[in-house]
Amino acid sequence: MASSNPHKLNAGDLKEMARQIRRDIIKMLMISQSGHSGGPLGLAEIFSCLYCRILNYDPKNPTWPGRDYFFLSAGHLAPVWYAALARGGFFPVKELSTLRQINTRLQGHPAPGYTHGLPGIEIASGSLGQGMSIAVGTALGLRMDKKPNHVFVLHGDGELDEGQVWEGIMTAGHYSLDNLTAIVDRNFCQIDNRTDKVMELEPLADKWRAFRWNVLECDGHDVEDFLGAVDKAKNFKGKPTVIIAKTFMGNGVSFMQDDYRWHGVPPSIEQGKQALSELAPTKFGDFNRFEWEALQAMGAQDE
Amino acid sequence: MASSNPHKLNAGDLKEMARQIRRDIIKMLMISQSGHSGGPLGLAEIFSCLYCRILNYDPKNPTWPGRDYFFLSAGHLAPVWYAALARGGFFPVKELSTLRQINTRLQGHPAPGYTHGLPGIEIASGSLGQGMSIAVGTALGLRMDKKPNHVFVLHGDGELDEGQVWEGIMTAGHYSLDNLTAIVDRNFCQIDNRTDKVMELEPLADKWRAFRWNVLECDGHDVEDFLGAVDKAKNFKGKPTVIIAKTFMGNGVSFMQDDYRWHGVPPSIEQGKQALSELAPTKFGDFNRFEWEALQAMGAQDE
Amino acid sequence: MTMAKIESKGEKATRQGFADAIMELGRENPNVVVLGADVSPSVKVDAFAKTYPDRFFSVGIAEADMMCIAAGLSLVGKIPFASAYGEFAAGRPFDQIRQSLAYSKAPVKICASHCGITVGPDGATHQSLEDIALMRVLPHMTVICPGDYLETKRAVKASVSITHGPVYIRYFRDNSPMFTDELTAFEIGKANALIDGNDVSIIACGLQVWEAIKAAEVLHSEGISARVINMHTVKPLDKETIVKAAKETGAIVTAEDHQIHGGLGSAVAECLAQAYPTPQEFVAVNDTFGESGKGTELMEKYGIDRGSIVQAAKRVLKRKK
Amino acid sequence: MTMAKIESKGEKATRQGFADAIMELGRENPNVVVLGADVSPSVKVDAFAKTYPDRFFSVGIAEADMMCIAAGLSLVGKIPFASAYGEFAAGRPFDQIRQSLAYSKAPVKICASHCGITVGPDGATHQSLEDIALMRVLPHMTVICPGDYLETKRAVKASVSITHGPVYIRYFRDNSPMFTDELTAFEIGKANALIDGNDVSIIACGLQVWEAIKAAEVLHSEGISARVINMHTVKPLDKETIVKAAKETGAIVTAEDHQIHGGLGSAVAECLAQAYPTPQEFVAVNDTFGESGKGTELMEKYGIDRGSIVQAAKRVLKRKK
Ligand SMILES: Cc1ncc(C[n+]2csc(CCOP(=O)(O)OP(=O)(O)O)c2C)c(N)n1
Ligand SMILES: Cc1ncc(C[n+]2csc(CCOP(=O)(O)OP(=O)(O)O)c2C)c(N)n1
Ligand SMILES: [Mg+2]
Ligand SMILES: [Mg+2]
Repeated sequence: MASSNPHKLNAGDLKEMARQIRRDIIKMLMISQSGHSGGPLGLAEIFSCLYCRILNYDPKNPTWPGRDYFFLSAGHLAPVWYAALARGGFFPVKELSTLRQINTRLQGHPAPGYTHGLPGIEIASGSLGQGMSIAVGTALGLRMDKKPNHVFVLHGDGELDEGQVWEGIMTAGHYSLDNLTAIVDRNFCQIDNRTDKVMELEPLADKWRAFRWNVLECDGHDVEDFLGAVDKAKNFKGKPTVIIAKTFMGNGVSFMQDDYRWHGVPPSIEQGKQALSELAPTKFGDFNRFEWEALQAMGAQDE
Repeated sequence: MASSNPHKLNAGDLKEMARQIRRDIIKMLMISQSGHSGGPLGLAEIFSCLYCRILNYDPKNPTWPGRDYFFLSAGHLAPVWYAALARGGFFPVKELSTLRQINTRLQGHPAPGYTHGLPGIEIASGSLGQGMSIAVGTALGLRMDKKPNHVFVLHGDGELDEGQVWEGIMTAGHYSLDNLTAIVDRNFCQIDNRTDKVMELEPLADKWRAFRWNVLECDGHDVEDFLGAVDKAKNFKGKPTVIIAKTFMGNGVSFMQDDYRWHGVPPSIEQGKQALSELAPTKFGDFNRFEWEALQAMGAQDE
Repeated sequence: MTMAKIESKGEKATRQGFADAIMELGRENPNVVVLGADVSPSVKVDAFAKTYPDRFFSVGIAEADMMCIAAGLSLVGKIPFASAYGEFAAGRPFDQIRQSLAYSKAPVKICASHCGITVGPDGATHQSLEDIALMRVLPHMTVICPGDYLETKRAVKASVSITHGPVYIRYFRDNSPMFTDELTAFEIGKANALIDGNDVSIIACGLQVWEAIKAAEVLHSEGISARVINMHTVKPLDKETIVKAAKETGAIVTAEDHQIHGGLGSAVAECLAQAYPTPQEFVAVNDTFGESGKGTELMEKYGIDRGSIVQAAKRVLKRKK
Repeated sequence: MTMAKIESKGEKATRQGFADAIMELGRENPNVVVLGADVSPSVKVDAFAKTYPDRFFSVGIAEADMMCIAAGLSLVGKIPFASAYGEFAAGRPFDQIRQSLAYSKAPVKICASHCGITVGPDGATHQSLEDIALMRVLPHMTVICPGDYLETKRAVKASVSITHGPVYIRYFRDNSPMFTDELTAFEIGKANALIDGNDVSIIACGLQVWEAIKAAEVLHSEGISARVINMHTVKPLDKETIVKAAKETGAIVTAEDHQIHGGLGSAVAECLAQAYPTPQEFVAVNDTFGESGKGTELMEKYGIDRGSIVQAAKRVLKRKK
């Protein structure tokens, strides 16, 4: 199989897919009643682009050696990844309804298929700050073998408080790893408050530059802008590139938008219904397996 | 007791004291035949200035609440600290001959008096990368109590590879801790090689600036230059200041100068004698307790 | 055969006991400071942060930094409480705790919420199952794992009196039965025999104390007299109470929300091997990582619930000489 | 009563065994890569770095980074050996090892040199006395602490065959007697009874194996028949050999250069408490930090030398029923 993405959606479809991913996230969390809403919703466009246009992979053969490597360093963002993996074809979309339930594969934080997790996931995350170093290792290994595969790693902005991230960033800069692209979800929110209240990160671009990276900034909700940035990143030689993607936590749902209090809370059934009414259905279609029974059951409990 | 340094040597005497500290280091290591030569020798001027001019302390009352706080984050640099503490009056100079021996207080890496270490040492170090965070805690506590004491922390340059240092640096910047001054021993050497070979740190000043610090650079072997930098640092308001002090590893000893292979090796008896011959005796006088017997003993073993 | 029945006075989370304790301490002692690593609402330091903003330090998501900042604060007379989830309170900053807190004898309180597999849906990465082992192996460290809301509150308050080194206090996310009251004895380092018995002794800490109480009731109804010991302090270990139980009952079950290796069961086995070798069964997670699920589901699946304790007691009775 | 005498065939450092093993592995397998965190000459990866510069990665002084880089390399088919001093190989990056290596089943070899109090003059911060406890509590982890130069070399070479998770190999700085040869059995997870005996069993790992051999000679000369077991693999633990020793000798001494809590002694106590409770004495550092001094001086002062083993054997014999 030649290097390619199995979906290659156009910009319009990527936007629609982003909306579908948002619907999937809301439904997953309505059912699980546990997990993170805010960060995942803000990443719908980025994951739509990654899994339906950018990344090379074969969902039927998740360990295909020609694949690009994607690492989600901020493991709590799992819901958006699971939705994208399901939409990408790694597992049945209906399995999204099992999030965080016992004896299932959609762990609260991502686990790889060879533990008890999912195909398409290379390694565990959840404890923040480890993904950059892992990506560096993989990028070094690929370069050693003169392989063309590209490596991506996605970080939360709050996650950049962790010192290990800067160790990894420094190492990537030292080794001039231009087969590595980092994406920062710059939503200015973390658990306790906005990032400048918890731990100021600015001037963020200067930090990466001083660690020997090429820095790009983009609007993380603008599909074309993000695609363009990734294109530039992949073609930049001699340094690793970071794309600082401006996003809004909870994007797409009016009452969650840009509010750090939605970092780790699922919508109630009522809130979920409200959110879904704000996100029009798409041609890709909702998942419908255990869903309505589950909602019904919980709706009853709620009252 | 009013805020002051108990010695207040002038520039000429500080230089002579630096030479004495170098002699002390060589003798300590000749006796112990274990420990770090290179880094400590490169810091003789800085420690002479700190303990004989800059820091406020009372050697007879090491926990005097009015003292400045000094943290040696890179604990392997202990020999230069021990020499300076002894010369500062915290313990008898002759005790320097006990370095790294069992049942003594001059531990291989610094331990505070309330464990089995020395007066004048606030907290243990040796595992690299922890001192900045400790200094931040102390600076926060002092500021909370509106105390004027200043906090100093000294790092090796290689030590800056550790991510925790950047956590601490970020926190100090976030809290605008202008009662904190960091000193980086920029000798471009660490154990395995020169810093650019092991892990490139440049552009180092940009890194600190991007982490919201005021950055000064100075010649770490020029007493006036260093004193001037510390003066500026203490008077700078609104940000913590880092002084990046350019030094040479092994400075003062021709065959050690600027050679990373001297990071962690003591001089042999022969090499020690050669080093002492390059460092003229000073008016402050050598320590002479167990010394010559020990040298004799080892010289005999050596042959 | 009769047995004093221990009742639950309702449910409350042990982490709330921590939250209420630091509020009281904050009122009583101006030197009390709290550090948060961006999990303030979960670990319940938000009330303290709001009430005493000058004594709350946000350090971002940087647990290593936090532990050493706490040590630095202790050097100028502050009494720091460093809060995080168990794995990020013990495992992530282990070397920092070792050097800057334990070896340096810094009187920092490490307040570890969300411990054990019972933290539930977050899954294995967030289920701290190794922290007792990590912390009790450090010299100068005190390790406490209280059994309910009030005991957690009292442990946190009592920890202030320990000034010769750090204290690690381990507690849990979910609500759990309250079975102690102000009259229940509580002294760091002194175990509590909650139920007397002479066939077998169940030594438990944390949420497993209540499971042990319930297991003892079941055993009692089947004619087995089980002693229940609340070993809220794992270090220093109350060896006297353990040896007495071994001598008087001749069979031991330990129960904890922790890996089978290195935890409370291991501490008891070390003690008895040296003092009075006794058959012991371990109720603990059997050398495996956890997974997502509800706390109660996981307690059952991973064999650390009351039913598992009952089974273990029966097994150890068969081995008793 | 006679006893097979075990001779030392000269002295060599266990870390040299590691160094020689990776050189051979480097020759045999192009996927073998080595990571160094700026202690290359001490931990002896410098020869590998010089011979195979494309397969050596300097990560700077960043042990957390190193462990995860190693995991990342393993994802593309490399066989990474991550080298550091014990404390910085196990304690500093504990959470990283837990999530990215153990939970993720990454086949990374953690090569920990300079372990134990015997590292000597560097003092307490560099004396890794907790690493066995930390590593053996992790699921999916293999923990090996070989007894001499050759056994270290064989352990490192054999570790390549373990592909279902990480391996932690613990060894030492100083020269120590070589008492195994190519004919000595060596299999990961299978203990070696080096000397037969029926009064007491000494179960040791690392440098304490030789101390145990010497102690057995002293005991033998006093009419006490001591079995010596080289427990080079602490996890998975060879329970069969331990239980057999307990049943046949009725008294156990464990010996290790590690804290008394959580290490080999603790693993043996856990095993016997569940299988065959037996009097046991622990030769280990007694819940204290070390200090500077020569390795041999510290072994004596902190009670982990042959004399301490002899004393422990006599103590446990008194407790034997
Ligand atoms: C090492 C570690 N410390 C703490 C946590 C708890 N935690 C999970 S998400 C999070 C905040 C992350 O902020 P950010 O990366 O900005 O993600 P966002 O809130 O934007 O989704 C924290 C502190 C963790 N998972 N790992
Ligand atoms: C956490 C940790 N990792 C590794 C070491 C071993 N080590 C001691 S000094 C040193 C090099 C430090 O380099 P630098 O800070 O530049 O000091 P210099 O060589 O200039 O004296 C290393 C790697 C350590 N002490 N602590
Ligand atoms: Mg964020
Ligand atoms: Mg240096």
